[in-house]
Amino acid sequence: MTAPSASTAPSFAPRDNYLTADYSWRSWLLTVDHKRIGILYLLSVTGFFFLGGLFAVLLRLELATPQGDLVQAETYNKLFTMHGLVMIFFFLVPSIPGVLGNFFVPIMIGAKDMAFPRLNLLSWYVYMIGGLVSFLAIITGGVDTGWTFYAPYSSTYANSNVALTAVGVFITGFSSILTGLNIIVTVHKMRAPGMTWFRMPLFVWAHYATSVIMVLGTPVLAITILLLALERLFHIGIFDPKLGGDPVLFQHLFWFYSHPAVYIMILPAMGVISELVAAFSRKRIFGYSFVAFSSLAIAVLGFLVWGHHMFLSGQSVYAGVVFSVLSFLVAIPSAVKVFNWSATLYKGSVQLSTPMMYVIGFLGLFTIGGLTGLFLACLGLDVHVHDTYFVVAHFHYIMVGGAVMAFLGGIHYWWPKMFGKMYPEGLGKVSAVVIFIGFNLTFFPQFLLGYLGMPRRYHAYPEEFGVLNVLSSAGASILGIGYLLPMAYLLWSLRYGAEAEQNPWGAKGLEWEKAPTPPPTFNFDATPVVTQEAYAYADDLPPEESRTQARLV
Amino acid sequence: MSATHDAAHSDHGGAGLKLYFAVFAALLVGTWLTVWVAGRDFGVWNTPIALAIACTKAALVLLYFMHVRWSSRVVWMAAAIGFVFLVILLAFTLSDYFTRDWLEIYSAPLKSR
Amino acid sequence: MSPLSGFFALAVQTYPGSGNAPLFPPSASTISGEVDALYWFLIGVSVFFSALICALVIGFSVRFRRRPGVHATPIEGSMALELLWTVVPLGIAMVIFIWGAKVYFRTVKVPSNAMQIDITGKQWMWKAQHPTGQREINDLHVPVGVPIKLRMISEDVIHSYFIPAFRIKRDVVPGRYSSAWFEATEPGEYHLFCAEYCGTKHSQMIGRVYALDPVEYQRWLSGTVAGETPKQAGEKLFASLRCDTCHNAQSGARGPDLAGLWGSEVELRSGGSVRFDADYVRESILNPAAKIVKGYEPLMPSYSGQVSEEQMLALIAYLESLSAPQGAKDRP
Amino acid sequence: MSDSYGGHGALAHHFEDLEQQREAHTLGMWAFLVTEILFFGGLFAAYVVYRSAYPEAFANASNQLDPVLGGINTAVLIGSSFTMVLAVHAAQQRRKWAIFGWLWATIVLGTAFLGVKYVEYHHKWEHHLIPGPNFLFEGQPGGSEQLFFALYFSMTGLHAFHMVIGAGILVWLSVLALKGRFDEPGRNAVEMTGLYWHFVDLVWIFLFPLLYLLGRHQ
Repeated sequence: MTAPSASTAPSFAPRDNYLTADYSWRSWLLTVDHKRIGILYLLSVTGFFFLGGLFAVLLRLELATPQGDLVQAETYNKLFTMHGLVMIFFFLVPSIPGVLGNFFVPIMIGAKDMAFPRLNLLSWYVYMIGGLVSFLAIITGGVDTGWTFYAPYSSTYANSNVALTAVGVFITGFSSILTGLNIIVTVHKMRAPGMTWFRMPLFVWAHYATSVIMVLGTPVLAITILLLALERLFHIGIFDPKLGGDPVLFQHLFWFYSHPAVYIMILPAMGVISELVAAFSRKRIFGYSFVAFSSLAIAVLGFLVWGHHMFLSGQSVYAGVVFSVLSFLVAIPSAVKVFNWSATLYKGSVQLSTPMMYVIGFLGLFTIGGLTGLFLACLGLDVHVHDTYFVVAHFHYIMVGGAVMAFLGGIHYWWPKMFGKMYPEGLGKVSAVVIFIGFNLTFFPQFLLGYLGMPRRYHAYPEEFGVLNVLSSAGASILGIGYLLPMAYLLWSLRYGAEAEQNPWGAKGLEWEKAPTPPPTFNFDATPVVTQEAYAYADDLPPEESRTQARLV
Repeated sequence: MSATHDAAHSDHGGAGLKLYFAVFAALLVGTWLTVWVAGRDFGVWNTPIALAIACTKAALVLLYFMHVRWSSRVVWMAAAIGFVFLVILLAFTLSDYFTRDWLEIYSAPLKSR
Repeated sequence: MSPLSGFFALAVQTYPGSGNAPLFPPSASTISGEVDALYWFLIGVSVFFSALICALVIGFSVRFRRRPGVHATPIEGSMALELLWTVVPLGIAMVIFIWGAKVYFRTVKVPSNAMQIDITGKQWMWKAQHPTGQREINDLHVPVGVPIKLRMISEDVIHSYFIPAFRIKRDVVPGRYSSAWFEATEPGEYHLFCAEYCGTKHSQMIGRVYALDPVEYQRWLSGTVAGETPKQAGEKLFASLRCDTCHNAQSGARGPDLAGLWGSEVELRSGGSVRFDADYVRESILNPAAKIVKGYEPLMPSYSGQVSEEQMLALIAYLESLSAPQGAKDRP
Repeated sequence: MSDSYGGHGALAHHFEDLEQQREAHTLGMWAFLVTEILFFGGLFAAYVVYRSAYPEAFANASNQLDPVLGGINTAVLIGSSFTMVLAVHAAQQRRKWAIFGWLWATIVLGTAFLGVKYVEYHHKWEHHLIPGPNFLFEGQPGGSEQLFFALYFSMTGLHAFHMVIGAGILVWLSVLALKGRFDEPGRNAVEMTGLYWHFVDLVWIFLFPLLYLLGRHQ
């Protein structure tokens, strides 16, 4: 470890880094290096994404025709259930925190590693074991209850692998808890000297808020899934209406986790967008503290709104009113973030490279996704649009238009730092546009289908919904192709990509300025001392320009 | 530097043992009180009293046995947040169950029309 | 790409319904107009803010694109702007919330002169029971201009009774009655869907709702063979299950006299009280020991397994009629 | 000072000093205990909802439990919490044999608790009170009483499972204590396990009145 201290000059000489430290299988499978664990997560998360994507393609092919003629009803029900389960529990929840969070949170705050490196590796193994059990459940017949497992269908009437899938999801929940726990302790206890809370990048704030949700919400899902498994295996009657059990109680316990879970999926994406907007407009994020606190506000308010999934389920009308007003409040911090990102571009120096295209795509689609959420939080409208394709379109705009776009943007942005190779810019831009077009063609018609009254999870539908479904299926094939492109050229870049400098984007942040590309096993040659504010682009300006700190209106 | 910390931590060591005995005794008294209270009828106050006793016992265990009293502020917050979100889960779930029959969603009762 | 494009060409060609591809559902109930107004208001708000964000983002990205020698002006933030885009969205959100809550209460508060139809959902079909004795499977004939109250229960899993044209939907839960009401305004034939996933044939649990003008409705009523009305069936059951041995008007009867109790609050043996409504009757028939009326002993045996959901609804219709002043309830 | 076991203790490579390491371990343990609070919290929510819906059935069902055994168990568990505190206290003073002694006192009391639980479960087995297809309450199958027992077995079963895990860890710690693991500063495994054990006692402090002492008012 006597490498020359990292001078600002780009160091092309091959240095000892976390990739070249050891090539053996053992060093990868037993690593405690948070960066290698991030790569392990990247591989497994991508695998599950394409498994879930395969189910999605089959769903859209089936729905291209009104009659259910591609697959049986039973198979279709299994397809949409497994699409939901795989995409949510095995891609959206673990992807950004597991890959980018694991890799960059320690570096961004100047730490050598996560607080509990071995727990971090355990988190990946628990994730893979949960994935294996769920994959076993899929192979040996699948599960057809919907990813929501509503009782009493899931507990009494379904005859598919509900218990086995429940165990799989139960195990995977602990992986999420371990990641969350690790990030919380790391952010609290392992910040470098000078790295105060308000000098931390917003990416770390977002992951801190996400980890709080993971730690507080996941256990309630665990106990709900455990009760469901006990009911399936031993018929203890906990949700059985004949004994006085209440299926709505299952929904309360389930959604207590599952709504905050959607914030687990979107908050890290917001963290990525904050980084990218700042880096590609070479400006500090507008209203930094507001964006930081809105992450925490979303985390807390996110736990008070789950009842908007149950307005029509027999939940009391007055509880519905309370959940509705709180659901409108939780929308405000998200709006604040979008306005602040847009304001950051004002008077910036915007570079439209691939990550920035994903950011612009995110801002548009997340805004539409967020606003359509207001339709569902509004009691009067939810009566009509609940459980229709309007809901399906809403959460796909947030999850696919938001979280997946941000994930791809983040992967492209940090690819040089993670692997020391640049991705091909031209192909990057093309695939971003293809994904944007394919996405909108797939999901915008579903808003219309939703208000027309086409219910969710329908294997066959009336003729008049046919044309919109054909459009949606056409879009899905474009989107499918769009996702294959980055997979291809990113793998290609690992071998043939241009060598990356230490700071190809000229961005601020410890991971760009202090850590070499790709970083050594302990991230820094010497523990960095932080003296600048976050996103201190102003410090690089010639003296006279940096003095004109304009405070708007 | 760490050695001094351990000493500081256990400087109440001498007092600690007496303190632990006191807390232990208090918990046993609390258990007896719980059983005694359950045997008598306080009408609508039964559950609140039982919960109050259980909470004080829990607080004793938390503060003294689990050293929260001498822990850093962030540990205080962690302990508090766990119970706050448990209360949120209970409160909002019960807000549904307790207000289910407020609204006469059936045709209004005959006598009041 | 050729197989995929071929497939879609085939799909669009062979698909007969491509002729009438509506983009907006028919509006056929008193509430559908208000729900649509709320919908268009929200569409307006969404289009405005989406356009605003797109304009800002694309405009700034182009206007302030990176040019050599031009540096970004450091801007910390602005409290005024932050307040603006917190308070304004909050205000709009509250307007939407209040308007939505008002419309919601209109869909929940049932007018007292509504005609009640009992709906029983079971895995993969809807059974409707009219007060005048008609029974229907998957379909529903309703008169235009008359408020219809649906009392619904499921025999197995959670279903959801959804008529898009009337903009009403309500989950049908096993073990509890749920209720929805509507008043048809446009005669016609509309879709009926099950909106809560309920198993293999969830997408087959659909039907037709026929809104008929009064003349047409009378012709339908007389045209269909009417079985016994729920009230008559309930009366027979009340006798055959020997409920009257305990529940009668004589003093010292082992069970409370059930006439005149409907809708009132009943004191319980364990303290507290409960409203004497369909849910309480159903619970007391299936699980008598749960809530016992003050002054009576838990003698009643459980009838669970002996009374089907339709019979339960008939008993409830009978008990409801016991409490009505004579003749008030017997309306088509 | 590098740590030969590769486990906790002495200065792990990525921490600056023992103090930071101990603070990190404590906060990590508390974050885990928050997940436990909410893990049991889901069951408490189900309990509160069903008890408020069926007060009489829950009172009748609760009367099947023996409060004396429950009371004894509570005292035993509080005792084990006390011996655990003494074990942690001994660990801070790095007195090997004291640690070993108090750990085993805790293990014995914990096993006693599980023994009493086994007796109670066996009693339920004999009286057909195990929630499931052949559940009978006063000869009647199924009724809201089964909900009480479903919750009783879920809550006390989950609690007992946590006790078994805890006892296992305590045995492992006592072995480490004999090997001199806790003779140097910076070893806080005993203290962390203490936090876990006190939490399990905390859960029982709430379980006892809620499950055993219903409807006992004369």
